[in-house]
Amino acid sequence: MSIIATDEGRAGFAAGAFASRLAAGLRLARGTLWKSASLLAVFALWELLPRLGLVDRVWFPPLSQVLGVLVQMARSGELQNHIAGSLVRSVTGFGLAVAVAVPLGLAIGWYARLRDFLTSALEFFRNTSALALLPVFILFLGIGEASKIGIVTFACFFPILLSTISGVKSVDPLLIKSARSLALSAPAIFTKIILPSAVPSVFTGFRLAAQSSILVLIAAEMVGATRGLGYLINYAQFNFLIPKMYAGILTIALIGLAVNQLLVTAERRLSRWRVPTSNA
Amino acid sequence: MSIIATDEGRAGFAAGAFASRLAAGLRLARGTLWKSASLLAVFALWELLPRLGLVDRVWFPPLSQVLGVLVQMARSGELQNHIAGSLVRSVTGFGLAVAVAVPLGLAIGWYARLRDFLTSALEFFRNTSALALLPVFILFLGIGEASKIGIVTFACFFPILLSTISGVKSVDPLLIKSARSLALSAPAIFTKIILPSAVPSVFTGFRLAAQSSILVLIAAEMVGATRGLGYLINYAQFNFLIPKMYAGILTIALIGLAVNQLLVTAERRLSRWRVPTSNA
Amino acid sequence: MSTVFPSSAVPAPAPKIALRVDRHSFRLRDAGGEEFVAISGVAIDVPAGEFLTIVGPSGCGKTTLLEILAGLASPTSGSLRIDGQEVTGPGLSRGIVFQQYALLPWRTALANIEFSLEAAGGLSRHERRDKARAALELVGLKGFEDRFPHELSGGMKQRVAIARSLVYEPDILLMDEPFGALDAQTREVLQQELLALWQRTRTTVVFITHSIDEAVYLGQRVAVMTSRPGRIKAMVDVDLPRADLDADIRAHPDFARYRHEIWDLLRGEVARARASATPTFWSDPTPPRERSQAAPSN
Amino acid sequence: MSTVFPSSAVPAPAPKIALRVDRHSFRLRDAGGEEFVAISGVAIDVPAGEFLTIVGPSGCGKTTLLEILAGLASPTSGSLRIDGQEVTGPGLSRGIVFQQYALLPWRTALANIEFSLEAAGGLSRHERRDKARAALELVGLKGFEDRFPHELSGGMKQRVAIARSLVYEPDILLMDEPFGALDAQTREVLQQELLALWQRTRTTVVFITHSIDEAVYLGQRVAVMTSRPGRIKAMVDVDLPRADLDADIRAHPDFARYRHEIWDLLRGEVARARASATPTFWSDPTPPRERSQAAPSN
Amino acid sequence: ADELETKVIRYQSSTGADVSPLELADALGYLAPITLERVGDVQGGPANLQAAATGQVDIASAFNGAVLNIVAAGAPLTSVVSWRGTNELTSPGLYALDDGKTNTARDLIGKKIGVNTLGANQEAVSSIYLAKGGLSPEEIKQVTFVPLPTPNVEQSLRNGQISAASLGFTFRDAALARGGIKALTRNVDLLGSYNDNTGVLRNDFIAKNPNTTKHLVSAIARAIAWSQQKEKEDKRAEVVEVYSKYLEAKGRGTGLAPLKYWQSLGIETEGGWIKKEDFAMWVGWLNSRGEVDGSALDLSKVYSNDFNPYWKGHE
Ligand SMILES: Nc1ncnc2c1ncn2[C@@H]1O[C@H](COP(=O)(O)OP(=O)(O)OP(=O)(O)O)[C@@H](O)[C@H]1O
Ligand SMILES: Nc1ncnc2c1ncn2[C@@H]1O[C@H](COP(=O)(O)OP(=O)(O)OP(=O)(O)O)[C@@H](O)[C@H]1O
Ligand SMILES: [Mg+2]
Ligand SMILES: [Mg+2]
Repeated sequence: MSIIATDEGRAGFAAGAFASRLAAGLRLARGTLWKSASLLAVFALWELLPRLGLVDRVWFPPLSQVLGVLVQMARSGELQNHIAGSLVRSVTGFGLAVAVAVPLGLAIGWYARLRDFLTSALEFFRNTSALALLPVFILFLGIGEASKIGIVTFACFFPILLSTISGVKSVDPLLIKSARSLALSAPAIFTKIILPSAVPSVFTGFRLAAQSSILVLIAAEMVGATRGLGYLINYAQFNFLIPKMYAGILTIALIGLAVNQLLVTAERRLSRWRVPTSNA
Repeated sequence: MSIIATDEGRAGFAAGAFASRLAAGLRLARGTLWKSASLLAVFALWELLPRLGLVDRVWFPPLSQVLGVLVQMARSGELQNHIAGSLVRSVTGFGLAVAVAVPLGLAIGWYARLRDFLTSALEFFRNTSALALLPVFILFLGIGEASKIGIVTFACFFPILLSTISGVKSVDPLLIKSARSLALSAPAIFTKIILPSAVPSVFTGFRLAAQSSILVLIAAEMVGATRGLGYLINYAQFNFLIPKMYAGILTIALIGLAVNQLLVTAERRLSRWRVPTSNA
Repeated sequence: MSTVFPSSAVPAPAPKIALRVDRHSFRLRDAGGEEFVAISGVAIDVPAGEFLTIVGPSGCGKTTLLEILAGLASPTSGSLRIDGQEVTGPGLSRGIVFQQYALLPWRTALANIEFSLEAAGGLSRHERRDKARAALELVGLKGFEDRFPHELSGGMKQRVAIARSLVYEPDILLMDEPFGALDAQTREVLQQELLALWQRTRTTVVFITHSIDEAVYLGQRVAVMTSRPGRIKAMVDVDLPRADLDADIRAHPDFARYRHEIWDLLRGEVARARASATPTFWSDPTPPRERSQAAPSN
Repeated sequence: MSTVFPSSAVPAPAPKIALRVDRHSFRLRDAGGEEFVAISGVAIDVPAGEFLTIVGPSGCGKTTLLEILAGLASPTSGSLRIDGQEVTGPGLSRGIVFQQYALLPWRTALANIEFSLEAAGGLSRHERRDKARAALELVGLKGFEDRFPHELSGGMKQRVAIARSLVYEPDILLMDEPFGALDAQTREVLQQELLALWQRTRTTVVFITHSIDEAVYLGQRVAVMTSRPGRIKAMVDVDLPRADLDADIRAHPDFARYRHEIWDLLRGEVARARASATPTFWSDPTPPRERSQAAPSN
Repeated sequence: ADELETKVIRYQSSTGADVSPLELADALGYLAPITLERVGDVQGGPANLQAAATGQVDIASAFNGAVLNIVAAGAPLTSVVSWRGTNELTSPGLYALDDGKTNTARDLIGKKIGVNTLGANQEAVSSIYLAKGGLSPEEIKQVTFVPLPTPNVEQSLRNGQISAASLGFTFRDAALARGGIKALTRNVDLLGSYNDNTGVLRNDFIAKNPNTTKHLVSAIARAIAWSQQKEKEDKRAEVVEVYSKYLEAKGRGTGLAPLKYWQSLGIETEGGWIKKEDFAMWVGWLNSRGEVDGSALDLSKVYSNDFNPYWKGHE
């Protein structure tokens, strides 16, 4: 649940195995509390605002009520069905976007002529709202899974592309020189120099893309869908099943958090070598 | 119209003022052609696919027809009205997002404790779809401009925040050491070291945010709007005015291109010092 | 931060710099957080206005020591006093020249020098520019004002970094192999300039170098460090007539003596550090040209 | 790429390296695309197996020359031939040690050395590891295999970079002040190792240094460059008995003579480069301590 | 007349080209001294109801089934006047390709029906069609309703991605004009003439503004009655003209073309008073969806004819 990687493992320094472990445990507990404090505050507000009558319970039901609905939906298996539907779409769309955007971003960042050629069309599409294009996607890809996956891919594509290009641009030129002096092939320079350098930037792109995929999924599942969390939210909203709508939103947010955590962990793995920039 | 800055000014090298200027002009013309080729190809496809009957003209009218509608709308002043409506919303929303996300991103990237505290709530909101939150925004901010601007701000906020944080993380620690050795204050370190270093990353965030603002504008202007390009697209779609719908989409894309160009130029200005990474 | 040294070890009057590093260690990332002791038991007092040079084998902890002096790192156990005051962070009274330049890549040579004047404050834009220009000229870079660091050669970058820390005239100058990337002649010129500056302003200087000649030529005292973990092996007082800068003190008979003394002190250290090194990786004794024709993968 | 030098200037048999740089210029970013001529009229032939050292004032174009030799830059006008073949890009036959280390920050010391072996290819993972270990040991870094570059001292980084280019035994070694950040003793050890390696494999070496001693000690020939724009001012043949590495050729009477000759050749250059430098930016002759108490902004 | 508590009424207009009784009342001058504040356009009844329930607008209109739904969800709203209805002239319907594959309700089992929005009129009527076609509740569940953007409905039908589409108003006319499409059923064939949309006010608005409410509802009812009169006299063009001029005067004249196809408000009762049946007919449909228990609703609390002068106490 972290926006950027934080280095945990600073525990265990003092002598005396037990005391040290105890202290470390306490520190870890305190750290975890501190790290969840803001989210807990949000949840507390969510519970209290409607309970205290500061907002209308009908439109903003307290968290506990939403959780109740969530549990009920999980029991009946309805929730799992929607989650499965959405996950297939977003994972496929995200995966396709990664598979295309990362290599393309590396190539565009590297080959000036390719960049010059592709930029105008890419920028044109990038600045077209995925939502506005929904009818066009349906026109070309039909109302089935293809158009939904297509629009998720479209939405994930550009954050990954731009971040990858920005990552390539920030590579230390001296490292590239050194690789070129070893007569490394272009693909080898990519994988051995540019990719590791660009990791933080690429991962920022991934995390933004994951967010984008959530955003458009709601829109994509507005049309031609019969299951999925976006469908659930739409359906609940149009039928005034307000707690159910919030249950859908909460589920998406929680899944988003989990995915983000996965990405942050993966990034941390890949950039252990980095000198921490921040001060304590 | 470029995804990343390309260095133009390589013109004018050869001796002989006129010949050199001529050559430079030709090279520039050839460069411009090459740079627009892909977009021109897209436009050609747009014109030809429906004309050759490969897609249904009714649902996918040729570009020329869309341009005709566009010109007509521009003549009547309708187009300008919609553009003005949307621009006010997106510029305000974008501006607010920049004003909050950049300082916050710098602070989060820098102060580990602040980061630990805020991350959980921020990540929770980040992974909540702006579209799903539309009803909640309306609930709290009303149906007027405030909720529309609010949702644009929300959508722009996170790309800028994440990119800024990622920018801070990529600052050379030696430069920070050197600034600290000069007893620079934290704000001075921000403005003199971290911000210039983070410029490319922050600008990538800006460009992604501009894209996000376009995306959600369509959704925001679905509710309670009387003008704006999102409104135009919805309205046209609902009333079956297909060429008008495409005219709206095209206008948004063109404005997006212009904004992007602005950002690219600004970034290029701010990072003239950068060593070009790419090979020719 | 407490120190294990008895306070009686600090002589009166209080020195400009009183450094006590009981121990300084780094936590290694990969080896499961294993601790690496870089410095152990170093006590240095530098009187105001002294020029102290430090020599020691590569990796013995010189840079680390300098960063502690600059306040950029706190010793794992130990303390730093400046003018008798306990100090925990960096301050403008101490200027540092880093081993690796640390120039801002987005600023020109001139603007990089102005940077430290901006940090110091108290000058108008115009005054800053003038001072920075003069400093650039001093290090022989007139005409390179508008170059970005990546448009400068290695030695030029180093000279800009030197100019940057000289220009705001800090009380204490901390220099980490500042002349390392300079040719012998430029180096000599800058050594003289530095001495002249020091004599005129009586700045306190702590100067790390790899050149024993340079250490003896510049330092009133030379601290010789041992290899890992770094300790002060010896403090050599260098008593040479420095008043007349034009006289070649390198030709002074004592110069060679000091040089030799320090060389001897160091030799053992380096040998100890490299005890087991033997070149064993060249698998094939044939000349490379022949080999490269035979080898399939070359 | 044509050359203005008549082809008759190339002696037979073809040298290992035949470099002709008619002119090499940089385009400055800020000054409206103004051209800056860094090298002008340099012609160097290096016979196979020669050890050539290059000295010259800071900023004279040594690094630029080396990058052209490495194929990382093409001369604005000129040509490079290796073994008689025109060469336009980098190749594995030439190994380069950069003035600024150029280590991959995400790889450990050992993995950084393996990097060049991976590029060279033809070895198993295991062999690479063994060779890399041996190379690290040679440069005195046994025990530092798993350190990341930012966990190493300046001199250690430089040694890793040296090990990295030695380990894959290129035909031609291009070294840009490789021993600049090393203490005198480590430097001497590595100089000896390098000579031993060179004698054994007869690698062709082009070696840039700021130390005249080092240039004479290592080089069969020393190229002395002029300050901007860089030219070859003189080629000094150094005829010293190098066969016995254990004999101290620095004590040889001719050594001092060569040293002096080169020193003289360089002195004029440096003086020319710095003609107008005068220290004028210290506005205030009072000692800094007093001043800092009086100044309001300190 | 009693003093009006509020003289400004906030509302959202519809993105479709249809005559709104509220705006018609304004066009006819019946609303004065009340003025209308158009907050914006809204897409679909449910969103409009939500805006009313959260106090964003004062009056909204929606499909009666949706009104039942939102009231069941706890929103304090009351229907006060009918807004639209279905008759011979206006009836939307369920359309399929004229290729002989889809002819009856049974042919739709396991197939998809395209609709505009979920939870709206079209979905409810289609369900009734399926039930009347003899499908069991289990079989009806095998028919999926797919929400589609307007431009994609006809196209998806023609591409065979949906087996039937609910089409109304101008879209149907345009689709039929291109041929190859036939009606499976029309709402009017299925249910006869009936009122399907009502205008709603918030309960607290009614309580705080009894006089304004009365004036407002009366004005709308009068406008409905006026239109009904013109429809009866076959002077539809007058209604269109009055309404068009009104829109033009408000600067909204750009999308008027479809208005020329306008036929009727479709409202059956004079002045649009509300019949119990208008709501009762959807309770079954609501229950079948299993989300709310429509039977628990007190229908008499869902609507009120108290402010409609044309209501003479009939059931
Ligand atoms: N990218 C560049 N753009 C502009 N000028 C450059 C660039 N690279 C080098 N120069 C200039 O070319 C000249 C030669 O630089 P080079 O790095 O070759 O010098 P050098 O002899 O290696 O000096 P040093 O001993 O200080 O490393 C210098 O004046 C430098 O400013
Ligand atoms: N961040 C770090 N993490 C782990 N070890 C470190 C770190 N910084 C320095 N060291 C280790 O501390 C020791 C001393 O390093 P330091 O840079 O002070 O050496 P030095 O005397 O300046 O050497 P050189 O002359 O080569 O620059 C070295 O062994 C180095 O590997
Ligand atoms: Mg050091
Ligand atoms: Mg150099």
